[in-house]
Formats: sequence, structure tokens, C-alpha cells
Amino acid sequence: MISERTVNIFLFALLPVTVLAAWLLDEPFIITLATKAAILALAGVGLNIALGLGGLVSFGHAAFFGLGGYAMGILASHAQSYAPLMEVPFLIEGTKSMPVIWLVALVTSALAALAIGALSLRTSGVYFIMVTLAFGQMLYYFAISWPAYGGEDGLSIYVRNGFPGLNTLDPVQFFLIAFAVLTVGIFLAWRLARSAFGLALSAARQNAERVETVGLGPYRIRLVAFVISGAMTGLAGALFADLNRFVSPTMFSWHLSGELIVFCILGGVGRLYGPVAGAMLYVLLEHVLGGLSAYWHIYLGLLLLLVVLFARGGLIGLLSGREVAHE
Amino acid sequence: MSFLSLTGITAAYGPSQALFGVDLALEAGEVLALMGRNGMGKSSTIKVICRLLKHSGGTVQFDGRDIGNLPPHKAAQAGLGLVPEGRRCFGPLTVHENLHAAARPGAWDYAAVCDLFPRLGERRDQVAASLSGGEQQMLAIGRALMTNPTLLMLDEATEGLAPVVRQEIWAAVATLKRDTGLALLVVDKSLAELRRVADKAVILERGRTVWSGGIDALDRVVADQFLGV
Amino acid sequence: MSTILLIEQVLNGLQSGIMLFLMAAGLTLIFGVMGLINLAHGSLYMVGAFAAAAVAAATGSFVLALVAALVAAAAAGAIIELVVIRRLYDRDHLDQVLATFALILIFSEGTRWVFGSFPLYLDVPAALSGPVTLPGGILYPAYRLLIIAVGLVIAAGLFALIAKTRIGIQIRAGEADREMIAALGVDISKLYTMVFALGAALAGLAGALVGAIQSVQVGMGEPVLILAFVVIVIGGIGSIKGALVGALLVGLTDTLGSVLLPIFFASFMDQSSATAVGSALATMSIYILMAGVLLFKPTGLFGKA
Amino acid sequence: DGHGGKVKVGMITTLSGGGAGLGLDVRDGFMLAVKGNEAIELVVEDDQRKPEIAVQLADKMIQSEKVDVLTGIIWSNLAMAVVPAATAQGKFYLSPNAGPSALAGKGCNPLYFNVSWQNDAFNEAAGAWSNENGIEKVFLMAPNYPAGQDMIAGFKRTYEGTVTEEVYTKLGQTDYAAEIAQIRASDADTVYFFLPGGMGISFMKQYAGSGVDKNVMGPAFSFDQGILGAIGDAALGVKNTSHWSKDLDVPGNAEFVEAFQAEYDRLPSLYAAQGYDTGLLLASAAAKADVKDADAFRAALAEADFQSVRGKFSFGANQHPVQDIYMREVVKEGDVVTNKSLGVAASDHTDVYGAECSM
Amino acid sequence: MSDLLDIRNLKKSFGALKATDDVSLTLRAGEIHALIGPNGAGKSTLIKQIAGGLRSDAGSVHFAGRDVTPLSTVARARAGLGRTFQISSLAMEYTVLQNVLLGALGQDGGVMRFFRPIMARNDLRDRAMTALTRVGLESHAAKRTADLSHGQRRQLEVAVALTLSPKVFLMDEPMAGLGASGSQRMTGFLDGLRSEAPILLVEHDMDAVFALADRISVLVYGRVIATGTADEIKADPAVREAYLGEEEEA
Ligand SMILES: Nc1ncnc2c1ncn2[C@@H]1O[C@H](COP(=O)(O)OP(=O)(O)OP(=O)(O)O)[C@@H](O)[C@H]1O
Ligand SMILES: Nc1ncnc2c1ncn2[C@@H]1O[C@H](COP(=O)(O)OP(=O)(O)OP(=O)(O)O)[C@@H](O)[C@H]1O
Ligand SMILES: [Mg+2]
Ligand SMILES: [Mg+2]
Repeated sequence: MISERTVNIFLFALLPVTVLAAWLLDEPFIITLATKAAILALAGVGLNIALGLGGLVSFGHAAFFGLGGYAMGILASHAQSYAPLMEVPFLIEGTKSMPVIWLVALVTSALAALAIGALSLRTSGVYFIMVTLAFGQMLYYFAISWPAYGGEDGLSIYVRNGFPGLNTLDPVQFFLIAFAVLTVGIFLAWRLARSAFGLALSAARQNAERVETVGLGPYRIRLVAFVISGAMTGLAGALFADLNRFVSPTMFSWHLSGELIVFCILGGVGRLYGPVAGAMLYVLLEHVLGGLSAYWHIYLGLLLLLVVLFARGGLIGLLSGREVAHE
Repeated sequence: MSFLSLTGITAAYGPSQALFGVDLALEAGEVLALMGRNGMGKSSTIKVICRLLKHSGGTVQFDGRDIGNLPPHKAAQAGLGLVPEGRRCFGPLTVHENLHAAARPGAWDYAAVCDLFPRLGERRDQVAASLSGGEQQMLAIGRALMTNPTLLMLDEATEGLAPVVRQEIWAAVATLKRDTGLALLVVDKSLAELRRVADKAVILERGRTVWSGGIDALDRVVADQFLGV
Repeated sequence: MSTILLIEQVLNGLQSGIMLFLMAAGLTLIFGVMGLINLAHGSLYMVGAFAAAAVAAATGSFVLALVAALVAAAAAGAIIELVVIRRLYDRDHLDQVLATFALILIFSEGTRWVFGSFPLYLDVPAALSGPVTLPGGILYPAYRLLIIAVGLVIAAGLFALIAKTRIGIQIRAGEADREMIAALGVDISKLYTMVFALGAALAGLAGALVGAIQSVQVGMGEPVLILAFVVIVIGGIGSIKGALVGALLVGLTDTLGSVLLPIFFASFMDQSSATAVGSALATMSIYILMAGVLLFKPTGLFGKA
Repeated sequence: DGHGGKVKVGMITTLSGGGAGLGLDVRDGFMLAVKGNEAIELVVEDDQRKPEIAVQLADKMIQSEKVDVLTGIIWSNLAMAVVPAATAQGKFYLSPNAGPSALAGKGCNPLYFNVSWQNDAFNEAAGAWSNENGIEKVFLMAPNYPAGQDMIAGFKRTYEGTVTEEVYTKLGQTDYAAEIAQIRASDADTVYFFLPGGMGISFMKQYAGSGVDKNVMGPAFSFDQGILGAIGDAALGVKNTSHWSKDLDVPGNAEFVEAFQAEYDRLPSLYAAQGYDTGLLLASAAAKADVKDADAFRAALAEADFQSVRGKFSFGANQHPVQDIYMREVVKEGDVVTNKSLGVAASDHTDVYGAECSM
Repeated sequence: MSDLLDIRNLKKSFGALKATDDVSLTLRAGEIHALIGPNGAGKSTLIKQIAGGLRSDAGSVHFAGRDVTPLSTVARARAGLGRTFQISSLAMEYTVLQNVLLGALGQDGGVMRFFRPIMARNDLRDRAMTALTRVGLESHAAKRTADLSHGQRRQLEVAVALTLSPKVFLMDEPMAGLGASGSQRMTGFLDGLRSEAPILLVEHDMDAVFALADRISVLVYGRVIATGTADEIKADPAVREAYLGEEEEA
């Protein structure tokens, strides 16, 4: 068994090393893939705060991912067409600046998470899973049938948004942006898990009654966690939209919520690097197996099955054994 | 050969070993008190007998056969009845359903159990999760009796029961022993009450049998040394 | 809208509710009673439909096709349980989600591999292919009446199985505490395999029955899966009665929503935007219904707290 | 001639999941057309019908595979995701299916050629045909999403009779009892609908069982060869518009149908025909010009110098087809349910968006 | 002596069953007030009504001079009501230390701190370790709670309550599951604890009750049928019949 810390360092280093190698070999597509993995990992790290730490199995995190994506799509499309977003009561213009878009994505998805969470957290267990799914589906159908921003066709943004001082069109530089954001996300999640809040949140997952009797309100704790989680996933959505220079309602679809959950489980639920490992493996499989056979989903399914059956605690569990209660 | 005999049992929960060599023997119709301080392996021993915990060494013989390889339900069908620590009633099921879930034909049926614990009859259609602690305990005992076992294991079965009820249960145990020849393996904290019903005792200390003998031979010195009373 | 049309639409809503129940019945059993989140339920539905289509094509008999659907789905269910699910009972719900998600992939592409990428032909038997006239002069497809009858019979049967039989009690006890029911002498593993196979068979039957009036194609199980979950969650997990009521509610909301909402909006909007807004809202209606129910009754209509 | 340059083609199409049948047909038709052609090198990838995957595959083909031409996409939402990005990077895109209006009008691009149809085309033809064939009142139905709305708008553009109802269903809907009741109650004489894939199968089967006997009409997508087998007799008599039919008497068509059947052991669909035409078009251009010389290659493509299996085929100013649209009827030939051509519904049809294209 | 906890006319019915029926009790500073009674008499129900897990049908709970009836469980815990459960209710994946840390955090109240590691909060750690030491679990601090034996969990349950430094302890059968020696230790421990905060003690272990209680109330079918000192209660024939039985004095 390798210690979890070693595995984490390895996972962390894997993305930049891959990108470096791809850059040396002049394989820009591998860089794109690595960027995709980093962004999806960020979404997973966000979800994992609710799912792994708080035990809140949100089957609707695509809602936040999509909102982040549309925050980018809407702002950038208005900037692209020079039509202001709104004029009354005050003027809001579109923008092509990443930091501004990120901020909007964070705030929008945090607000959405606050609303969805406030309602959904009245339920628990499978009901929670389904009610979050319901909110995700509402947004999905709304996006499909709402013509203003392309409906099912989505929105194309012809040129990637800019970041001061960097050339985002260069795959390596864009990767570095995504990777930096991921790093910050992981760092925050790491501190959060070890903080007072993390202790209470994880306790609320294990035994809510216990948390109440020590005088802490589980509802409020969970809601805050849900908001943080949604905001981080929303930010990932904005980046993902930038990666593809395109947004569409599929970013809201339940498949995406499901995939985010799969990342977490595949890598190891509740482990800091679980979603990172999961997202990387998933992206890798998708693209490697996809080239092998038209029926590659069968192989993907079999692999996933093997992981669940024989690697308890996901990939990281397989490598580093049962989770040690921290410190 | 004894009705139930454990020799040299060792067992572990994952990496942490709980039993290091448990020996005990029990004859048909006998009552054996399994004693020891908290965390010494009493419940683990019972789990090994019921096959809920796999042993890594030693043998478990019951009623003339080796039950060490049976799955739990086969062991139960061979005649083991369990009243587990912490009751473990089926929360969402009613009292009546709890009793009938695993019932096997024999002298113990619903009416007989309700005779023993009238309270269960009164609460027939209430779900187990909403019963009081003591009521759940009665239900767990009743449920085990409904399987008509030949060996009944009571793990802290009087925990949380009112003194009158406890006396009733011990009286019932005495009756069971006298009238039906049921063998019993009992874990309980009250030495005084055990003395009245048990024939012999086994004391565990850190997962090992450290003393065994007739209950009468269990004197102050032994009790002091191993049980801290 | 005329009254007779409204009545007909209410009937359609109820009918589509029963159809939903038929699709959800197996899931209620597995999910509600065994506590297992089986995402592959939709795949079993698909297996049933494909088996039926294949046998119908080979033999021309609809009855044989239904039998084939039951057998194929039950067998698939039993195999899944023995090979995969069995190892997951004492695991986290999330492991079950991942494993059954993997099964979806395997089943969908496996089916495509065997049957190809094009939809298959499966039609209602000639005897039931036309409409019948109901009291009040409403024309109604005979086959849909059959579906209603089968749905109600299954509802009654499941209710009796779970609430009234000893097997039902044992299954529920197993859900509460698997280890304990085994320690009391019940072979819970075998029981669970049987229940899972039964749930799968119900899914397969639904796939064949419903597939005959819809399209038999790869991926047909996915929308069904989500709908079935919506239905049983609205009704309250583990309650057959709840699943039935939930299915009827969803059926009515869906049907009447898509019919009435555009009319409603047209009363104060111009026609084309009313159609657009109305049908957009209609597509979201069942999810709004589900969220609404859960906000007022966090464990569904008939769920236990 | 004899420039010796090769063309590397990247095909992104749907090969797994629900809509795989369409992608397979396009791919097989294309491969049949370029079989043995040394000048064309083909790489194929599966987009799983997900727009973001399609975008990433386009990146891959452009960046790693260094293709010159992209093609293959079936769905208009995927096309909207890929085409602008691909053309922005200087790659040709040939659309073998899907023609969103946005790419025909303001969004037209010198490097984008549509070899199939603009979304409205079949519907405009159907509207025109209806005017001349005594269809007075229609009930319109489509899923509530842009392609559905386009199709309905296209029909209404040319149709002069009365539209009694206009109903938008859920995308992916499987039960049409409510709509059928509305149709029964309506005084329309014809139902015109666009319900692609499984939706159309479900609707037709349920419609046949309902006893309602109004005329049924629609664009070809719900009555194509891959689907007819699943609908069976329920589809007999349905009229549908298409730019191609298996029985068209134009040079090369019979040979194509035969070769396709011989190669793949199934009847070709209109998607296969489009894939085939796309292959022929590309081969014709590759024979004339080096793809590295973008202007020359573009000119070669624009000539459309190949014998289309649809008969007449040329490009309009926005590089969308000018072609005849036929009315077909579903019939039974022996055991096989298939389409028979009834004649031209709109000749030299072109789309209305070209005016907005400033190319 | 002042009444720290004053319970007035509490009622709770489940359908036709009156689990508690007009119960009034007081708890004074420095005392242990034992609540005994047959199984199903309503003792745990009463504790839940006081702690806030269960809404009362009627009656009020006054705590430290203030009416806390409308408050939630959380608010009551923050006000100083420390409760232990009849059936252990702990965070099972956590270590023993983390469970007590949670209690210390509850006492501290600073839960919305997202950045600073909790293990760096030496004040909370010390508080937690002190509580563990007092119940004798200090050597198990790093063990997973799920790996504790039944009796050890009961001790941990008490330790968590200690970290809260409540003004009043509500203890539902703290001796249950402790062996004979464990019970003796716990008895000694509770004896000392009463000077910190008074205890409302529900217990079936009569040795402990008689050794500890300043006052004993007997609850039968949801009603208090007697309140008095140990000797008065032992001598009460109604109590003997309903609860104590023929138990000879220990
Ligand atoms: N599920 C488990 N996982 C890991 N370790 C366990 C588990 N259950 C018990 N143990 C450990 O095994 C040892 C024996 O426990 P056991 O429950 O058999 O003791 P016991 O004698 O019944 O104690 P008590 O009187 O407190 O119930 C203890 O040290 C305990 O910590
Ligand atoms: N949620 C509920 N629904 C219905 N009845 C309930 C519910 N909760 C408790 N009861 C009933 O109320 C009565 C009082 O229960 P309670 O748990 O307060 O008893 P107790 O005095 O603590 O008993 P014990 O000493 O056995 O723990 C019992 O008869 C119990 O069955
Ligand atoms: Mg024990
Ligand atoms: Mg109690």
C-alpha cells in the first residue's frame, strides 16, 4: 500500500507532466484533454464537498455546472454582438474577460444553490437525490425550450475569452489557468475538510441528531456546504464552456450530474483527490476506448464495474487502503 | 461431546483481533453465563457462534456437527436463537411482523410469546422503532423464541429493563430451562441474578478464556480479579 | 375545449399514469423494498422489449413474445443479482449507483451489438389493434385497456405480496437489518435473488407491453428510468399504493399540463408565445410537481418518516 | 489536374447510443463513394450525440490529426457547436445532414458547404405540395426545440390553407394519447408532423391504433428506411417529402442502391444517400484542386461537379443546395415497407436565408 | 435552592396512547433527580420533550428562569441542556477524539470557520481530552468509534455531554451496557458531577439510583405516581408493585 499522500502528490503532478510531455511532442489535443480533466475534476471537487463530506448526494449538480456555463455563454455572446445584456434599470454589458465571468458564474451558481439547497435540504436520503434531480431537470427543459439563447442548439462563442496578461488561445496557457483554478479549489476543499466547519459537516452526515444535541444546526451547516459546493461546480462550468467555446443545455442534463457523481465514486468518495482521480480516469477511458471499438461503452462499463466490485474506496482506496480518520 | 463447544477460537475485525483463544462448552439443558468486563470479547464470541463473525482459528461444534463453515441462516436453522446486543429489532416492521418474520414451527408461537410478555400483545401493530427501549428488548427475546431454538443466546438481554420485568425474564429463563430443556448462553452484568439461573460460568479477559467452572465455584476472589466487583 | 375532449384527456392522463406504474412497478419492488438503487432498471425494460420483438418476429405470436420478455428479463435480473448486486448490499448506496450505471452502459451497447442500431418492429396483436367504443361515445384503443388491466393486477399483486405475505415481511426485515434476519435463520440471499428477478421480470413485461405502442430501440429505458423514479419518490418509497397514486398524479399532470397550459396562456397572451411558454412549462411540469410534493411532504405522499 | 495532393477528411458522427443508425448510414454512404479513391484519407470518430464531445473531437482532428476537411455531423445542435469553430480555424466543413438556419443566413461561411438541406426545405416543399393537392386544414405538431420550431415555420411559410392547431410536444416524448385525442377532435383533414427517431415511431403506432383516419404527412425524417421497419404497416400511405428516394430515376441512383445493398446488406436510407453525395462531392473537388490551396479547392467544391443520386444538384450563393424536393408515399414492396416517389413537390428549391448571407 | 429546570404539565400522546400525561418535575442546582418507571412509562419521551427532539402537546419547560418551550433542539442545547441518549448516538466513522471535539465545538459555537484546521485549536483539544480522561477513555482517543465495544460507546456518550459544560444534564440510562465494574465507576463519577451541574437521571440500575439520587420520581403510564427520597420510594407499595418487584435490597 502506498500512503494516500503519495498517491495525491502523484495525481496532482500527473496533469502538468502530461501537458509538458504533450507540448514537447507537439500533441495539442492531449493538452485539451488534460484541460478537460482538470475542469471536470474541479466540478467534482466541488460536488465532493456536498457529497463526500456532507453526505448530500446531489443528483442535480449539473444545474450549477450549466449555470456557470451559461453565465459565460450569455456574457460572451452579448459582448460578441455588442448588444447590452440589459439597459433598464441600469446598463449591463456583455464581457469577454474571464475573471469577470468567473465572478458572475460563482455568484449565480451560489445563489441558485442557496435557493435549491434551502428547499431540497428539507428532505433527505433518496428524496434529496430526486428533488435535486428535479431542479436540474427543470433548468434543463427550460434551457432547451427557451429560444433567446439558442434553445437546444446552444450558443457558440467564436473566440475564447481573455485573461489579463495571458493568451488563452494557446492550449498550454489555457491549461495553466484551469489547473491553477483547480489547485485553488483543492486547497480550499482540503482546508475546509479539516476546519471546524468540516468536522461539523461530516458529523452531520454520520449522525445529524448528534450534531443537534451539541447545539449545532445541521440544516444551516449543510446549506452552507451546498452553496460552497454549487459555486465551485459553477465556476468549473464557466471554464468548461470556455474550453469548448460553446454552451448548450446538455450541460444541465442529468447525465452530467451522474458523471460528476461517478467521478467522485470512481476516485473514492470523500477523499480529497477522489474526483481528480475519477475525472482523469474517465476522460482517459472515454478517449482511449472510444478509438478502439464502436462498442466501447461495454468496456467502459466493465471497467467501472471492476472498480466498484474490487476496489473499495475507489481508485485511491485501491492504492492506499482504508481511509484513516484524519490526523 | 458437548452440545456446544468452542475450542481455541481466534477472530478479528479486519486488522484488529478481538478473540485470542476462547474455549467453552455447554451441555443440553444447561445455562452458561459468559462474563467479562466491557470490551473483553463476549459479544464477539456470540457472533462467532452465530457465524456473524468469521473465526480465523479453532473449532465451533454444535449439536454434534461442525458449524464453523455454515452461513448464518444455516446455523440458525440448526437451532441457534439469538437476542443480540442492542436489540436490533426490525424498526419499520410492526411487533407482529417482527415476531413472524423468522418464526419456525414449535412450542413457541405468537400466543405463547404474548403470554410471556403481555406488553407485546398490546403493542401488536405498532412499529418496532417507536417502542420503548424495554419493549424492544422484550420483542427481541420474543422474536428469538419464535424460531424455536435449542440453544438461546441472550446478549445483555436485560439491559434497560425495569426490575420487575427483569425478574420476570429471569423467571422465564428458569422456566425455559426446567420445562423445555433449552440450553442458554447468557451475557449479563448482574452477577447476583446470573448466580440464580446459571449452572456454570466462563470468564473472558482480553479475548481469552481465563476461568471456567461451576457457578458456585465463582468466588469473591475470582470475581474481584476478573470482573472488578 | 369541449367537455368530452376534456374527459377524454383526463382518461388519457389516468391511462398514462397506469402505464407509468407498470414501468415503475419493478423499480418500486427493488428500490422500495430492498433499498437498492437500481439504475439498470431501464436496461431490463429494454431487454424485455427486445426479447419480445425478436420472438414476435420469429414466431409471430404476441403471447410468446410476452413470455420471452418475462423470461429474458428475469434471467438477466437473476444474473445481475448473483454476479454484481449481491456484493453491494452492505455497501454505500453510492457504490450501487456506480455499479448499476456501469450495467446501463454494458446493456445498452450489448443490445446494440446484438440487434444493431436500428429500431425493431414490435406491434400490438391484431385482435387488440383497433379502438373500442366506451360509454359516452369515446373511442379508446383496445390495447390501452389491456395495459390498464395489467397495471392494476400488478399493483394488487405486489401490494398483497409485500404487505400480506411472510416473504414480504422477510424482505422488509432484511432491508432493516440483513445480518439479523440471517441470524434468525432466513436465507436472505436467495430471497433477494428472487425478488430482484421478479422486479426485473416486471420491468421486462412493461418493456414488451409498452414497447408495442412505442419504439423498441436502444436507449428506450433511460427516460423511463427517470420517470419511474419520479413516480415512486412522489408516492413515497416502499409504498405500492404510493407508487400507484404517484403514477396517476404524474400521468394527469403531464397530459393535462401539455393540453391545458398553452390554452391557459393563450387567454392573456398572443397565440404563438402562449404555445411556446405553455409547452415549455408543460415539459417541466412533472418536475415541478415532484419538487412541490417533496417540499410539503419530505418523504413523499405515503412514505414513512 | 494531377496536383497529387491528398485530402485528409475527419468524420465526426454519431456511432453509439440512441441515434447511431443515422451516423452509421452517413458513414457507410460516404465510404462507399470514396472506396478505392487514393486521394482521400478518412478518420472517423464517435460523437455520442453530445455537443461538447463533438467540439473536442473537432479540436482533436484539427490539432492532432491535421485534417483538411471535416464532415459527418447529424444533429443541428452539434453542427452549431462544431461548424463555427472549425471554419474559424480554416477548415472546410461539408454537412451531410442538418442545416440550421443560423448557418445558412448571417452565419454563412466560405468554408461551409451544406450537401444535405436547410432545415426548412422539406417543409416548404410539403406546404407547396399541399396547396396544390387539396389539403385545406392541417394540424401541426413538432417537439418543442429549435429544429422543431424551424420545421413548423418552414411549412407555414409556403402553406396557404388553414392551420387549425399548432402543438409542441416534449422532446423525447413517447406517449401521444393526448395529442391524438386533440387530433381526433380537430376538424383538420391532415396531420403534418415532424417527430424524428423514436418519437415518430411511437406516434405512428399509436395513431394507427386510435382509429383516427386523417391524412398524415411530414418531412422524410420520420419515414426513412431505418425507421420504417420498426413502424411497419402503420405507416402505409403516409406522404413525406424528401430530396431523394430509392426509386428515383436518375443516373447512378439504381447503381448506388444496388452497391449499398451489396456492401452492407441493407437498404440505403436518405442519410446514406447524403453521405454518398458528400463523398462524391469531395472526390470531385479533390480531383480538381489541391486542398492546400483553399481558394481553388473552394471553387472546385462550389462547382458541385458530380452526379448526385438526387438528380439535379448545385449550390446557391450561400453554399446551400439548390435541388428538387419530391413527395414520397410509404408503400409495401413484397414484405418490405418502403417509399415510392410520387413526383416533384418543389423544383430547384432553395432556402430563404441566402438573402441574409453576405458572402 | 433554586429550580434550574422546571417542567410544568407536559403532555405527549401518540394516537390514543398518552406517553406522558401531565408531568411536572423540577431539578435543583446540585442535585441528582432520578426518574424511574416501568418500560414504556414515558421516560425517554419526557427527556425528548425537555431536550427538544419532540414537540409537546401541552405544558412548558422553563430552564434557568426562561421559557424554552418554543426553542428548537439546537437552541436548547446552546442554552445549556446536555443530553445523553438511551441508545448511543455518535458519529461512528469518527475517532473517539473527533466525537468529543465536536462537543467542544458545539460549546464554542464557532462552526462557520472554514479555513483553520480544527486540530490546531488547542483550546478545543484540551477540553476534549479532559472530558475523555474523566470518563476513562483517554487511551482510546485515536480509535474509530465504530471499533469501540458497546460499553465504551456509552462512556463516550457521557464524555461528549461533558465537553458541552451544560448547566443541566439529561441522562437516559447512562449505565446501560456498562458491566458491573463499569457501573460502579460511573456511579462514582456521576456522584462528583452533580456539583458541576444537576442531573436528571433516567436509569433502571437500582443500585446506582439508590446510591445517587437525592430525589426520585416514579413515572407510570405517563404519570408521576410518587416523588421522594430513596427510602420513601423503596417503602412505597405502589412503586414496589409497578416497578421494583420483589427485589431485595442490594
Ligand atoms: N465491529 C467491530 N469492529 C472492530 N472492532 C470491534 C467491533 N466490535 C467490537 N470490536 C472490538 O472487539 C473487542 C471485543 O468487543 P466485544 O463487543 O466482543 O466486547 P464485549 O465483551 O461484548 O463488551 P461489552 O460488554 O462492552 O459489550 C473490543 O475491544 C472492541 O473494541
Ligand atoms: N413515535 C412513537 N409513536 C408511537 N408510540 C410511541 C412513539 N414513541 C414512543 N411511543 C410509545 O410511548 C411509550 C413511552 O415510550 P418511552 O420511550 O418514553 O418509554 P421509556 O419510559 O423510556 O421506556 P424504557 O425504560 O423501556 O426505555 C411506549 O409505549 C412507546 O411504545
Ligand atoms: Mg457486548
Ligand atoms: Mg427509554
